[in-house]
Amino acid sequence: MSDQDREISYAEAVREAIGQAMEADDRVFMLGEDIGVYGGAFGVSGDLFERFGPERVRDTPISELGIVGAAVGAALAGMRPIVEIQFSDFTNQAMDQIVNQAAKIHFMLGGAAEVPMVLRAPLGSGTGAAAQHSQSLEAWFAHVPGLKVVMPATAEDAKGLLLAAIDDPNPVIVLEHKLLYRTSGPVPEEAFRTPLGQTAVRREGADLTIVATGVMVSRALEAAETLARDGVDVSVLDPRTLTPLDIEPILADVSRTGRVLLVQEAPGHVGFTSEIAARIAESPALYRLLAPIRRLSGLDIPIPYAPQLESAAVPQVPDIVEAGLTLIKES
Amino acid sequence: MSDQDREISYAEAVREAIGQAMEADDRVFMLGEDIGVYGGAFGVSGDLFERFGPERVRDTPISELGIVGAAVGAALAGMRPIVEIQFSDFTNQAMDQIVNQAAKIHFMLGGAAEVPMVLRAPLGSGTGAAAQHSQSLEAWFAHVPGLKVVMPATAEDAKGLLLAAIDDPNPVIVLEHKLLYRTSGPVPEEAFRTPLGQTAVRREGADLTIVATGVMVSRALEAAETLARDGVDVSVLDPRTLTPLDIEPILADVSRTGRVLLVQEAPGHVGFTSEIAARIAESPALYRLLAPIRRLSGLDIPIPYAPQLESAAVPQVPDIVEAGLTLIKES
Amino acid sequence: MAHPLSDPATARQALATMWEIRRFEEAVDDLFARGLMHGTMHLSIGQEASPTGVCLALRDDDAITSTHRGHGHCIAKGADLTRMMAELLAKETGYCRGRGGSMHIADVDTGNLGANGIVAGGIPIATGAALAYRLRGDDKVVACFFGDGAVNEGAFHEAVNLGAIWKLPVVYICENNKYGMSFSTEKSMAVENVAEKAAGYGMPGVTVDGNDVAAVYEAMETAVARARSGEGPTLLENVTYRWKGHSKSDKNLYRTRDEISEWQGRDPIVAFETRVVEAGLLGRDDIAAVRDEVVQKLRAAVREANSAPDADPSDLLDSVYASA
Amino acid sequence: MAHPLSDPATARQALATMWEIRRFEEAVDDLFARGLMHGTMHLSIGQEASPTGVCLALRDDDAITSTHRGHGHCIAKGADLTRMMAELLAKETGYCRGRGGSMHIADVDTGNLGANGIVAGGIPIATGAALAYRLRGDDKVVACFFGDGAVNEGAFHEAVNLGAIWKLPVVYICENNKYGMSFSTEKSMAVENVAEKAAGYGMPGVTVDGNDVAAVYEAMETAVARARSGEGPTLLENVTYRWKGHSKSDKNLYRTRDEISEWQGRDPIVAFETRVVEAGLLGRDDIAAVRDEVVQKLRAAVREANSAPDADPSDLLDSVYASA
Ligand SMILES: Cc1ncc(C[n+]2csc(CCOP(=O)(O)OP(=O)(O)O)c2C)c(N)n1
Ligand SMILES: Cc1ncc(C[n+]2csc(CCOP(=O)(O)OP(=O)(O)O)c2C)c(N)n1
Ligand SMILES: [Mg+2]
Ligand SMILES: [Mg+2]
Repeated sequence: MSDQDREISYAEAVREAIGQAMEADDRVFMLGEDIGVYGGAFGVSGDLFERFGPERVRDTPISELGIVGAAVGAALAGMRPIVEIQFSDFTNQAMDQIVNQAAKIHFMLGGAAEVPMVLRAPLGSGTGAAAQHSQSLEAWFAHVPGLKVVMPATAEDAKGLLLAAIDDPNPVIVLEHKLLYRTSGPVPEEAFRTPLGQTAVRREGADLTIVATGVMVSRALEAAETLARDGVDVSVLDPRTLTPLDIEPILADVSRTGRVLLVQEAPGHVGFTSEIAARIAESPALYRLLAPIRRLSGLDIPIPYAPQLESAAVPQVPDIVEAGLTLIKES
Repeated sequence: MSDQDREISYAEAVREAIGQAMEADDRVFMLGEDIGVYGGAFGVSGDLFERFGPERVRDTPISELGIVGAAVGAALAGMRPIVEIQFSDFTNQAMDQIVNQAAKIHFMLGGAAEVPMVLRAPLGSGTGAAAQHSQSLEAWFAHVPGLKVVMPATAEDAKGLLLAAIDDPNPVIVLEHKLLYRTSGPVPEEAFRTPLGQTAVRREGADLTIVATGVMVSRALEAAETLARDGVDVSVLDPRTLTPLDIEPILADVSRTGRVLLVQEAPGHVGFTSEIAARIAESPALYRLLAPIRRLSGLDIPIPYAPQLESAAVPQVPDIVEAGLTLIKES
Repeated sequence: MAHPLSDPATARQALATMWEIRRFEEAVDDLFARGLMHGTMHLSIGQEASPTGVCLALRDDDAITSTHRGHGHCIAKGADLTRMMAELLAKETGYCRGRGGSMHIADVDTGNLGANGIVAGGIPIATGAALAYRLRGDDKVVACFFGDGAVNEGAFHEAVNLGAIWKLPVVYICENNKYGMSFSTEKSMAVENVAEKAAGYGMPGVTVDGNDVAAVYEAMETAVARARSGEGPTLLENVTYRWKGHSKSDKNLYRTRDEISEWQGRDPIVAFETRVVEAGLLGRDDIAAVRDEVVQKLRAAVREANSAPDADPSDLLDSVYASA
Repeated sequence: MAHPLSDPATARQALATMWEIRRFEEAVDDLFARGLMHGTMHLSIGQEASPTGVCLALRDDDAITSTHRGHGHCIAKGADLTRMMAELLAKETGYCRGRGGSMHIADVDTGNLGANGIVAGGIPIATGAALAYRLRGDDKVVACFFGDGAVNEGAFHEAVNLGAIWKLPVVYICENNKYGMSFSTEKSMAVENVAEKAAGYGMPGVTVDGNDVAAVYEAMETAVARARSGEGPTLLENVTYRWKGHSKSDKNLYRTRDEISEWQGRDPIVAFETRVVEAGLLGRDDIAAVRDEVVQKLRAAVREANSAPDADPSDLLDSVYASA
């Protein structure tokens, strides 16, 4: 099997990236709850504890604010910490350190200091964990100047973007969708970097542009297959990083197809796709639209527990197909 | 002087609303840091401590998470707490209780409980308080289902919307712009309510729709006067509540004028006006646009300390005028 | 509101509650293993004496706040097993209409203000509820449950301090089962007992054998009296152990078989049964009857819950905001 | 790194530092009153002994984290008065290029990792810096300053616990000036001294007269030795008082004139001057010389800072992210 064909899971890709970064650079270390012998709530850290020991794969008490703050301090003092927050919902506990400290220190100090840290956290619904364990708060982080925000949609990106995030001299929030951890894909073995700020064109089509992030990328691709059978030729674009946002490929594709569907799991109101819609609407691409912009988002509700309620709360493949067909009809 | 002509300051209007609510309803009480004998960091609580005593105007330690959580618990147990957070930046400390608890409890409990609380906090820049005391995070709250979000732009609204917020059986975030506290306007003396979810048309014009919130409303009105002298007839609309959002008057006005300028103090990236832009772009109003939608936002930077840097960081009246003129030219 | 060893009826009630918790958790474990239950579940098998002893010392109109490991609290405070099971089975008749599930189970009518998926999330809420009772002139008390792991959260610190300075009618109850998921208390704190933290807040701290329902009751009774009389909170630490993994994904790598079986030897229910028999309060046949009744009750609960209608998605959008 | 009363040179240095803080704050107060300074300012007049004694016990390559009331910490750690003043005057030559101002003043080169506008915000950061030194095998120590009000924040609790369980090289220094803005420590906590909270974290807690620079130094020296040798943190409480209002908007309604003047009678600088004279370390003329030098230094700092170019808005957008 050649390197290019090797398939590993998204969780393994994250682990591999961290392992390679820790091997290459003494300054890199991990801290988080139950990342030691337990191997992480989602099994991501796995054997890193055995390989690197308790100092560099540092199990912590349940103190999100404290550990994120410790990462900020360690980064300021020259280390390259990677914090794992068990569920991205618990970033709420640590917002002061993320937003008031990490994001602003470089600016506030007039450039005299840097905060090269990575905060990884699983987001999203689909596991029956209900409202306090299933949120998608990427829009918040994207709204905060000083943070970079990454949402890898594939195993390959989970590795390449994470390695780029670890290299970055700024605080980077990496939001991993928990339903993706067990999905697999080809991932090069070497420690490659995928630059932050490059929209990926996952599929190219003539009739409709779908922009999607996180777990919605694979749903959009699946929907695109169905739509293809209905004669609708779909592009699927994945911004991959919300900040910095590489908008040009999106504007170009929309200008070409004249129709755009923006898909996210998070509630629609003041979400990330609101920004994409705004960027399109303030660009000349606006004049190429054959139909109004369409957003398909999670309902504006907390994520419910019951499986049928939970899946009704966020876009599923048939919803994307339907929205795509409606867009075609409208134009 | 008739009741209608009485002018009081925005801070007095807030205080009057709280005082009237506390007189009318034993369940209403305040808690916050330095709201007692100090009278509040911005002097808002003023003499309420003398009038209602230390039990109902409850000074607290510096424990934002604890006091917001105490408000959640008190609300659950039948009271109607009003928490003051000294600067809205410190809501970061309390996000878990705001977002994971207050916003979700009614839903998570299947309707078995209510959390009728108000969280008031000053937001915005302009006082030289730098990056950790000058943020505008309204977009975050608006993105969270379960919260209502209010941004009063006038003294009258500061009172009427706050009284409506106190009545509301849900958690309501009221964001008061600190530069507005000392501005005055006519405010009825009786305990009137301004319903949440009604966009105010502050000015009607034929050529251009400006949508603005908070302190940007008065700046937009000032800019409109200047633009009028240049022959540009401007509407100024103020949504007043970000959730629930009354979008219809905005779409109607944009459809009429064909041009729209969205103004906010917060950084533009994934902000509240992104949502307004998206709503327009997914409505038929899109087809009435004579020029692309235009957003004028704070720079995507933390708020700097130096006065000239601080004012460069957020839209000022001349910026609004210029953006308006550009829009006219473009179309 | 009587000592579990004071009379046969109370002894019977305490025993029945502990068995209800045990059997409820076993039923959940079973349903989950058979793929009939969704999400994740945190079981309190082995910890039954703590909620039972605590709630025995409360009045019906007193309140509790609970945790992710909250089934026991909910049962001990008096919730209906069928509606609990219905919630876990994602039914419309569940306490939360299937919207909350295990981590958000609540029964406001019996004074359970809610489980909480957020570690330490309930501590400020309990404190606020106690403040509400004080402000309203009620003499109700709030019992606030949380785990040893929760003690490391800022929320614990801020809320407990508020309770202390305002002398609120709340009892802070740490169910110290030695681990916060996988991280042991030996590692997570540099003191022996959680109760040692009380002194820093100017309140009493008491450590008891959390597997001894009588000891829990006694400590709680003192704490409740203190709280109700306006003297303020107590930090009560019930030392106990969970037999099962933290949640369904736990491989138990962080603790030994020996440790687990040692604690299984300290079964709180067996211990209590022995004591009530020794005290002559109940006979072996009474005990057998209690067990039987509980088994029947659980069977009925599962059956009824199973046949209830599934949670209804039709009004999801209308469920977010309360209307005036 | 010597006792302030050990020799004339150190005594002189300690005195000069205290005077620099005093005069710096007075200059700021004056500039602010004259409308020449922007924002708000938190002055540490009356508290000079604490940063001075603490930093005397540190090595140059040790680090500190500071607070909104941070001018004294910054000066005591060795920052340049001109660049500090330039920052407060919103000049391009200021430590933060006018972007941070008083609440974010920092001088990374002398080990000041930054003031903080967030109460308790620096405590986790200090803890993390100490962790970094440990991981890198440095034997540096971090001195973490915060106020009595900060002790009520969750950040204090979580961070101090991390420091304790990991035995990090950090000293937690509470400058207890009796008020967190207007709220007194009598009201904000149910214990007498902040240091009593240390026991709950399994670390030593020490309360000293924070207006006695020698006492502060002695306690700090012990704490630093402990930290540097891997035995872990200490919670050091320096009891002191701020003479001025909390910030520029303070009407001082929450404390009495008497209380203020009583504390003004315990001026840390006057007390130290008396001691060094009594100890025969410095003469009255030496002291006059120190005062004079400081006055000159301050005048020069204000003059130079005033004539520096204003902060430059042109690269604002490029100042947000560091580049690789
Ligand atoms: C704020 C927060 N952090 C982390 C988690 C994940 N988590 C759920 S339960 C748990 C362990 C809690 O330990 P403890 O408080 O001792 O309760 P126990 O599970 O032992 O009953 C963790 C880490 C969470 N739910 N909330
Ligand atoms: C998280 C947070 N809450 C509130 C404030 C507002 N505030 C600034 S300083 C201060 C008082 C701080 O008291 P203390 O820690 O004792 O320090 P001192 O001012 O007495 O030096 C307050 C409430 C803040 N800056 N940050
Ligand atoms: Mg535990
Ligand atoms: Mg203080």
